[in-house]
Amino acid sequence: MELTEFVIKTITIVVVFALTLVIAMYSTWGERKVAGFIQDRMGPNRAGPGGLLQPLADAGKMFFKEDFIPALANKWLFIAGPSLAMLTALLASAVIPFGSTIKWDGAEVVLQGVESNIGILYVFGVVALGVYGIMVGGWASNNKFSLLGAIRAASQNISYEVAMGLSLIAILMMSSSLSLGEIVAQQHGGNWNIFYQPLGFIIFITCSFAECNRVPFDLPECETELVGGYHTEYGSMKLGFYLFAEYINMFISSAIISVLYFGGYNYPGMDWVYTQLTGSFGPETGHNIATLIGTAVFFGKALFFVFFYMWVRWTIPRFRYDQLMNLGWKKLIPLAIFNIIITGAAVLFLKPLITAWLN
Amino acid sequence: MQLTNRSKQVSNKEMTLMERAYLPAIATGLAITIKHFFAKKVTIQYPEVKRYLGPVFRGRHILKRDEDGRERCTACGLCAVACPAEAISMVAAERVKGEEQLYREEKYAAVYEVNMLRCIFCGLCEEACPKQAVYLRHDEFVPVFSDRDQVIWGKDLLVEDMNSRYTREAWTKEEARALDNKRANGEVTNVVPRAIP
Amino acid sequence: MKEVTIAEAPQGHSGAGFFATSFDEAIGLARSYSLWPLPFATSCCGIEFMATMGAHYDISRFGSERPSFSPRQADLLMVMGTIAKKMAPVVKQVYLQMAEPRWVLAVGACASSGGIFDTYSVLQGIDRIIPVDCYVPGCPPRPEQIIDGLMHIQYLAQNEKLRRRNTDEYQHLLASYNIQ
Amino acid sequence: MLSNQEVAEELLGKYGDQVFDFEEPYGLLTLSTTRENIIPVLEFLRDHKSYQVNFLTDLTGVQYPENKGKEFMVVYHMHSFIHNFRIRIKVSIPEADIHIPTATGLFASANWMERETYDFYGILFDGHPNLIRILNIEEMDYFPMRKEYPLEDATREDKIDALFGR
Amino acid sequence: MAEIELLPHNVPSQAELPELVEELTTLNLGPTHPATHGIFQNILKMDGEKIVSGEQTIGYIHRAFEKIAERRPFYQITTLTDRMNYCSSPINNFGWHMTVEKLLQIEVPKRAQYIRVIMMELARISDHLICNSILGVDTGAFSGFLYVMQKREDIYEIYEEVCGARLTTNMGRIGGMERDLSTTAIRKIRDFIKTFPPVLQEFEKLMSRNRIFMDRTINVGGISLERALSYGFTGPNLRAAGLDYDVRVMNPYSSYEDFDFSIPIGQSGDTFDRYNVRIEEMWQSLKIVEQALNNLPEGPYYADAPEYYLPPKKEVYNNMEALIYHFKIVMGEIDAPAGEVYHAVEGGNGELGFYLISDGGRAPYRLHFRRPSFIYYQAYPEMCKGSTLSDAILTMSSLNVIAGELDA
Repeated sequence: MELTEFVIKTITIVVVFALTLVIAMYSTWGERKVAGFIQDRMGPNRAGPGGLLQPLADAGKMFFKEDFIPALANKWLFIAGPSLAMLTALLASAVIPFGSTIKWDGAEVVLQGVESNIGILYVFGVVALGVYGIMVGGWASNNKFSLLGAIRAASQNISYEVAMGLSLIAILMMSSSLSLGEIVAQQHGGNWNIFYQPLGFIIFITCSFAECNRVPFDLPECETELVGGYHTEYGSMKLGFYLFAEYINMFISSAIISVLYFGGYNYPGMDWVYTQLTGSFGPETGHNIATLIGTAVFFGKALFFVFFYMWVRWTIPRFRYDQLMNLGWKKLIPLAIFNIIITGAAVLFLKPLITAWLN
Repeated sequence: MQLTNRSKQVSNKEMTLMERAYLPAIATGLAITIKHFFAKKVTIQYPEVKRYLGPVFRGRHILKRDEDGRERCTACGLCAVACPAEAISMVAAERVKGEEQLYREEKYAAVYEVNMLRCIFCGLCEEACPKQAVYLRHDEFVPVFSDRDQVIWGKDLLVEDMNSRYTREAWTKEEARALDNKRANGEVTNVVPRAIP
Repeated sequence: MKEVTIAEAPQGHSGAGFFATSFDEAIGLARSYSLWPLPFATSCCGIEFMATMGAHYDISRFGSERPSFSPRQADLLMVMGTIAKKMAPVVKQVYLQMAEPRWVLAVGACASSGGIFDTYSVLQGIDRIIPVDCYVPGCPPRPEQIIDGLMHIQYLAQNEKLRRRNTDEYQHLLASYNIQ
Repeated sequence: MLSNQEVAEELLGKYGDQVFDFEEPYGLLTLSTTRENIIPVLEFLRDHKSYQVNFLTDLTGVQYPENKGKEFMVVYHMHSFIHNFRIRIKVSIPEADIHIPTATGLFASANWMERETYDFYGILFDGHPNLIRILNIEEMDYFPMRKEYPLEDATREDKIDALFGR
Repeated sequence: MAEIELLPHNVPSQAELPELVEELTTLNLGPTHPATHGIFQNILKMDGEKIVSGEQTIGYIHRAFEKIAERRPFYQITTLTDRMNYCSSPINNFGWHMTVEKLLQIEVPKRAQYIRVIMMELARISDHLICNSILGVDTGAFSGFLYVMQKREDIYEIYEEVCGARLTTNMGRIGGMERDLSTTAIRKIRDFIKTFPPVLQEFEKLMSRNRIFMDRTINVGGISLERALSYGFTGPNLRAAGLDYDVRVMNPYSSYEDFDFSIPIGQSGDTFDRYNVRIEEMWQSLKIVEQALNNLPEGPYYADAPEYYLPPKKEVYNNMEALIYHFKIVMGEIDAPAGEVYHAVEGGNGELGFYLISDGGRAPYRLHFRRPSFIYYQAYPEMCKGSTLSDAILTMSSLNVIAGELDA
């Protein structure tokens, strides 16, 4: 009994880990393909069918590229930078509920790396650490462009975290729970938070663009100004880690967006599907199949947002540094606070009214 | 200050409320890019699909022979003089008895070399040649080199191979113009491929 | 003490073993499809490089669309355009900053040989300061030719040993350019 | 429309024999002056109430090695947008005393053009804020546009000069 | 082998690093920085991200055009002018030919003039397309760049039809054109006139009224009209500052007086103004191309000047006189009169002037190019002073400094 649970948990964790990596890896391919398609061209299509081996080629090349540490760099921190970025990026995926439960041998296991009742806090904590990877790496490079990139990254991430957290508080007020699993479960039956929190969603997604350093907030690494930004001095797999971490972050934030606002693994008509499946396959297998469908839906949602990230990236120009700060502090934070007030008022006054009216 | 009556103020820096709100413009942009996402791709898959380079493209050099297989070049040196890159060099020789089948004129180029890395493919040599001997092919490039020693092409590479002769619709610009007129009047109907495949 | 004799390797089995060889090939293949260029575009050829990046020719099909303006990240130095003598030290510096394996593609007449600019201020070919793997003729070359050059570099990448950069031959080449 | 005649007369009236060699090649008023007068002439034209020849189109040097005592020449092209009138002013200077006052005080654009002229011919513009080479490398020890220096890079290997008169 | 020593400014050793007493950072923008299209260097003194002062170093692709021109016959100089502003080489090309024609007093037939106008305006479009779309790239929007590059590819196809090359066209000759416009070329130009507007409109939709782009460009890198004139600005950059000076209108050449077009001007000479002026100029150029194509006169495409324009190949074989002319022209032994000419055309970046002194020899005695990029780029430190690094980069790309023209 204990052992089965342990095994399933281990498998879940490994699968979550591997999936995150594979998705991040193929996000690089996806990015290049999406960029190509948006720009009327083919994108990589020589390495393997449709260019599917492109990420492997990149990884293979990077692994065997000369590992270089600049003479005046701080060696220890220079290595710590990308490692930290990668580490924090990977940690966040642990608490994301990928599906509901798997029934196996009488036990019921949640499809989630770690079932934590403070999931959202954990995510925030880990994501907040992510900026250290960039900062440390940029600082250690002993390059002015890197340093500028690192400074930009640090101040940008810290500023936008405020607005992001505030926009989340509205969600927490509605769900009165910090557990991601609980938040998803509450959105069952088409009861998605996006319908209640459109403003919060816009603030949240804007901030997550900023947190992931994606266009229009890719100031820390913008090519035309800072050459490579914080990773200017990085080559070989260390650069690979940085790029990889960016894509993992993208996937994680997409996953969080779909969990918080788009009902996670919930989809319209899932109860009907569930009854059909348990009816024809038996309660256990049917339940598991239904869970897997939910997981697939969840991945669909997350990947759509990954696509959305890329779509936006290849469409709009980027902000200037001071404009970015203005947007963050002067627009998004007041908006988020306004959103909290509205939500609070609604929860306090509107909800009892509606409940009363419904009854 | 205004100098002419043709000036036109074009820069409008006032933003409307819609433009201030960021999102409408971003949505328009997203709509444009997603339209392109599903549009037909214009990419030419180069090594497999080759683009037609146009009837007058200035590609690699060729030294023409005439119908009997005799080299047309008479080593007058005009091409070398006309070359702004000084890429062409030649050594002239007198034709001796018995070589009439090889060379059309009494003088010929014993050595004719083009430095393919110097060459800027401006077409002035073709224009300068009074014997219509040197041409820039419209259908072929000079290949890439990996060795600096291979870049000077001698007669072995330049002189036309009689088995696969180089043909062109029109050899001079006057001929091209005449042909074009005929085509415009519908007298010639063969259509050469011109557009992207 | 008994002398240990080492048996001769059977014929055809000298050098790296099968695994190492196919590994070489795999990494060579990987490298060849992930040549991130450093577009060192100084003049006209740079405009043609833009065309090569553009939708019609699309250099990304070869996995090379990520231009790395930082030399640390680049695999292929594409020198496009005239390199004046004032610029020469910069080219060399950029080359030195690149991490192995690195390739150099001289695009166009100016970079390859000076082209029409046989003048006091122009370097007569970048191969005077750095080793060049491939020369692309033309002024400027058509995008097709630039792709030809890239494909030639791919061919080189596929057919060279993983550690060719440690070979005497290569070290010798670098030494002839006073590098290291 | 300003006529060449009018401007020439005005300049003659103001500067007398300090402006000379009036010509009109291809309709462009051309005159010469001395280096003592060039800046006053330019300033006069620039600040003239009705002419407003206030745009320095071009500034360049020319070398005439055979013209002893006047080996170098600095040529100014001025333009009046209001009247669409162009004027060319030349100043000859000897090689032995290769100095001319700078026009940077009058036109910001003169700065680099003078540096370029210095770089090419070695003409020294007195009072220029930063008269150093601009296009060529700092280490260059000659002025390459002078006629006596060769054009070619001496290290070119792939050319045979013997051919066809080169 | 030429021994080249590394410049000392590259990596300072620890001991050489200044002590942390001064608060300013020196940032070395270029020569290989991605935003310095073409190669030039800016040494910026920065206070955080604010630029306190800047100094440019140029000459990184100095190719000694003016020196070469003194050694080459007139007709070979075409190949040089092509490579000067390579984004719009036909303008340089014909500008040079018109200068020589002015010297030789050749009257070019109307048809050749119209063909030149068509080609020059197409070149202007392709020049402005590059500049504006690169401005887009520098703000981070890459896709618009590739959309309009497809149309530039169409322009290249037209060039290719007319002369056989894409970029360095070499399509003009002293006395006219190398070739006439073929029917295919005319068809392609018509196609271009039809298909270009939607693409440009789309580009405008993507960029012009996007608030992020407007915020990035408005009041960035502005220059007052007075300073612009003092710095010798011409072309779109001067027009953006508010003065409608256009050589095509002020000193019409090549029959520009026949065409109806307006001169776009901006308000304060900032990046947004420059962008808009360029966009509008493309529309105007398109209008000119359309007018020129519709009114394209019949007739010869080169002047009746046998001493200067190569005779047809057929004539060369059959006619002794033609053969002699052919040899004389190719050898460069034409009888150019002694004299001096200044001729200006409206290049992609402004007034492109050719100051030619001929002493009657086979090559110019002195040829000086008035290169607009060279002249106005000196204003750059003043324009980016006090702005941030990002602004400085946009200012640079909207100035459209072409290194080939800058350094010559």
